Amino acid sequence: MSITPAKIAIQDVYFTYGDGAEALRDISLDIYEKEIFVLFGPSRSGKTTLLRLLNRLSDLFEDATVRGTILFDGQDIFDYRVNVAGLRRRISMVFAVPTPLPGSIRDNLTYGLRMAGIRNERVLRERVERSLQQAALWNEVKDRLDKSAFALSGGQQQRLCLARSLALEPDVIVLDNPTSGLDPLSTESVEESLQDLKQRYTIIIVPHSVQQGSRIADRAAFLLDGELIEVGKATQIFVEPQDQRTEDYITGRFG
Amino acid sequence: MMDEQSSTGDQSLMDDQTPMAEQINDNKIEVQDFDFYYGDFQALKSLNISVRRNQITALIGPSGCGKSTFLRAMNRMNDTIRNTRAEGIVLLDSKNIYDEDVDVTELRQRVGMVFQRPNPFPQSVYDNVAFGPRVLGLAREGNGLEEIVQESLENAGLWHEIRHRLRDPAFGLSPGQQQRLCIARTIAVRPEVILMDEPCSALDPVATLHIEDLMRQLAEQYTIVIVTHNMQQAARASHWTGFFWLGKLVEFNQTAEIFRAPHEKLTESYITGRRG
Amino acid sequence: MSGTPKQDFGLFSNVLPSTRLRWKGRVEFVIEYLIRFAGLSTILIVGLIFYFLLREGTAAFLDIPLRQLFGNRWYPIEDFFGIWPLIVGSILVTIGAVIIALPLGLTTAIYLGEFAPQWQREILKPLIEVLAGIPSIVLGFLGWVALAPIIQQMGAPTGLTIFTGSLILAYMSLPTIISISEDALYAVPKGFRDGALAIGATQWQTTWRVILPAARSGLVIAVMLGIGRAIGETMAVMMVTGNAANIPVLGPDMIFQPVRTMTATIAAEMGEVAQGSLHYSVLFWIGIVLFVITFGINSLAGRLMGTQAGRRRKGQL
Amino acid sequence: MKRQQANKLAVGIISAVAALVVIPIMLVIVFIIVRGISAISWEFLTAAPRQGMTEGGIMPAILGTVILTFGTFIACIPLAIGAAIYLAEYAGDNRLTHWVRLAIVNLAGIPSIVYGLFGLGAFVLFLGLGTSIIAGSLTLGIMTLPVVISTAEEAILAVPQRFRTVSLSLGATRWQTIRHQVLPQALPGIITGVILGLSRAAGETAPILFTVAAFYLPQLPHSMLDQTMALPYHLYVISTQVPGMPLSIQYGTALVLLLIVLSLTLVATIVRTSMRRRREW
Repeated sequence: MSITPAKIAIQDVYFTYGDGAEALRDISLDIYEKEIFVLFGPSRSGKTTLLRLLNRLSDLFEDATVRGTILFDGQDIFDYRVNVAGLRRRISMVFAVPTPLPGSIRDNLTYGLRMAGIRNERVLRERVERSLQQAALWNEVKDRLDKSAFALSGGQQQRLCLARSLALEPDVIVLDNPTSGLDPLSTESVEESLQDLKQRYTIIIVPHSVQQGSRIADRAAFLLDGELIEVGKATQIFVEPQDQRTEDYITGRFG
Repeated sequence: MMDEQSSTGDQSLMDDQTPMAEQINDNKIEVQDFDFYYGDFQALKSLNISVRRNQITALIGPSGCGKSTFLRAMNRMNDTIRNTRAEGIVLLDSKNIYDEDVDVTELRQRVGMVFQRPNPFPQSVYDNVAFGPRVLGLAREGNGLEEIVQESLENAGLWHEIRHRLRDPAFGLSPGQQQRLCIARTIAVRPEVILMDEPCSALDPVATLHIEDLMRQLAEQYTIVIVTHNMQQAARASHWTGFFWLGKLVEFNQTAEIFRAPHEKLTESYITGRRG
Repeated sequence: MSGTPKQDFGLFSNVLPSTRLRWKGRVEFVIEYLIRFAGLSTILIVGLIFYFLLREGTAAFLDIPLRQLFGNRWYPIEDFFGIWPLIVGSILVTIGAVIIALPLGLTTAIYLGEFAPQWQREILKPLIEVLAGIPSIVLGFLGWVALAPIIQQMGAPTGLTIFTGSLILAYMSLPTIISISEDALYAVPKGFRDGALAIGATQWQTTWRVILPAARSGLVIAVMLGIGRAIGETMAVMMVTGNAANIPVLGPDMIFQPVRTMTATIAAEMGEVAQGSLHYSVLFWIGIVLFVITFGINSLAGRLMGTQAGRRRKGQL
Repeated sequence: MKRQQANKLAVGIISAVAALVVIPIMLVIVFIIVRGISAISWEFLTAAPRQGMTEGGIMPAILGTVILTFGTFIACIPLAIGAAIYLAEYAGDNRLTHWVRLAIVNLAGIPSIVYGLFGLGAFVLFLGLGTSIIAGSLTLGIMTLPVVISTAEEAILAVPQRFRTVSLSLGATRWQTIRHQVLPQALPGIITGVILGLSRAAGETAPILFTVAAFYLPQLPHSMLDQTMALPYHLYVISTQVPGMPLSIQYGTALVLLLIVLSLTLVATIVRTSMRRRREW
């Protein structure tokens, strides 16, 4: 049994949308520091909802109700005293579609920092360079930092979004199907970056496919219709799953 | 004598051609050097592919590789998208569907389509299925229409579930039923080919199996082309498989062959999950 | 286990020094408060409008018997304040306008939404916006100097008739009808269109049998708002309908008789009455009637819209 | 094939009807330009009317309309933009929002003459502003609210949700997100809405009849509490109230009014298309 305290501990979480649809039912799982944790399952199984709960982007869903606890470094993120903006800087998210903000590459990278009140040019410059290097993008864009972020290719845009999250120096990076809009070659480069980032960050990811999940995961959890079916080491869950439904899904009986 | 000789000569000539002729006949759709553009972006690059009659052809590949675009090129549904351009030849029973004199509505009657998301009309179950026969003038109320509706629903494996709910709105059905209703709607106009664009991606496991069974039955009468992102589905439910990658057809072969011993490295790494 | 929450919420706290953070938080609080106020003020304004109409118009209501107020004789100089002829005038002109505008507007919307090639759409849509932009006084002026003589030449006793007013009003309400119907057609899910076309339906069959029924409620809204627009129109109507406060005789040539609408009456007579007089307050009373009528039409349309709007409201924080 | 012919016939009829809508619009504009152009001269545009308005120019009316339009802008903008932001970003899906929307639909539907009555009752009499530029501007401003609110709200909603989500996910607060992402991107649409609203206001007659417009005032206003002439009302006066008015002056006035209003519409369209072209998403 692992005694390492969980980086994120999800305990008995239920999530219901405003229209009454129950998206998550009784989810409990732990995510440890500096691992790649893969959440997979068919569409509408609740993966994205769960991701968005972690940094409370789920607050955007009107009238939705959450029950249960999510502890981040031992602190309840739903506590009323929590500074949500601060939480989102610690648990940073990369989305399914590359989403540069309008503006230059530099603007994109410094946006989060500027909104946090950091104006110091030197700090901003350092963060820009470091995050771009971590996302393996520095060499490609260092001469055009002031050009529009939309001029980058799809794969570069997605790595820019990754770098933008890294610039905040978060603890956890949450990626929601980050390669869905990318061609196979860009997908490979994003996957490679993830392996490097694992050294410094906790990574939670919804993969594009079961295959992608099995390629990158340390540990994984299978969700189906808002329920946690199985969670465990990747070597186990993708090779000899305990639950028939997991096996059906992995072997492509449905989905 | 002369007559006999000449006729045997003809006969032998015929014999030589027979295999060829059979093979040509075997192809319901033949695509030759087909390119497709969205504006400046080339989505399909010099495709050559043959779709066998009364068989199920699956098209697989990562998203954005052009398989859906190709599917929509075969009944010219892409015509409805602005700023697109097709080059090359798509022969349906040896007739190029991109010829000037082709009546697109007739083409789409012959080459039906089932979409990714079930898209029944906001009308009753009955009206949905009857829509095609009505607009095409195939049958009228009291003159064969009811029979067509029933037969189509039966063929879509839906009749027993909903025969008492024909007047209910189609939106009341489950997603899986809606998708089978869309299939019934398509086969109600007696098409020759059915194109299916990821028909199961919005469905649960049970509904998925239902549709796959249905496809196998339908293949006796129809030629089916299905786009799927689910390789196992392709392996289970198709006779032929084409693998697309970045707008190109990398490999096309019997399904068993593709999954057992792909010729191309790319295909292999995709179906074993190392890429994509 | 680290289940117990720590007191230290520095973990999620802002990077800003705490005083600056507090100041920033307060500014945001004030801004958000002002924004909310702006939103809610719209309700307040509607209320105020109604209040001030009532304030000036109640005298009429109190001093004149209701029966006479809705009587059919409008002759203020002799203290006959029956607004029935004015209501009839408004209704007739509006009905005429709808009869003309409805087929024109819906058909144009269908053309724009389903059939027009891109280049035509790019010309037609701005042109219809231009029509929406032409001030009503300019159209009224044209009706007065150009259209009315033509209608008189066609054999009407005068050129200033119900028909003249309806024609002008129809074109004035066209932009409303066209743009809202076009939105309604556009909102029909693409899947319906694809589904029909993929079966082999022609473009017209697709439009007629699938898209129009699916867009029905939006089209109804378009028509209602068009009616609302027509019934409230003032200047153009005042200039071209002849301003005769009588109820037209039913008959085939009815549309070539002059009438006077409620709006025109207010506009024409308010300048000549003494403030506080009975006549003055009756004019406000007409305003109340107009307000109530349009309020009814628009609330109904608004309710229909509300049921539709749910889908669109996804773009929110 | 029969249904192909039916299709062709339907398309033919529909196109013909569409033409029936469009051609008169062009005719109207061409007609006014042709008849009015001869009246336009330097004097016509810069001089005050003389001889009971049958001679001279229309300068006070032009200037009055410009002033009123500007006043409308001031009166309308803060409230309209605030309300648009409220609806697009803050309003929940609840009863209150429902009422706000209903109020806006109704504001849009209230006849302009009723706005005139309201202005008379509220601003001219109750607030004691008298028939004045300020009363007229307030009336026009309130009348313009719904147009600007609706277009601005639409512009704000048109900003893709993903930019908001991304901004929030990077630790920006709600107002920071609106201020730094949403508003800059919605600005072209908002400007378009504002200009469109103002062009309507500039052409309106009924709301200014009793709140500001002067029948004949051959001088310029001195303060916000003065009356002023305005083009739309002037056109009404000279075409129906003044006997023996030369037609060319009437057409000339109509043309000037039309040009002012349509050029505003044109500016709005240009802003929209050019900004749309520059938009990156």
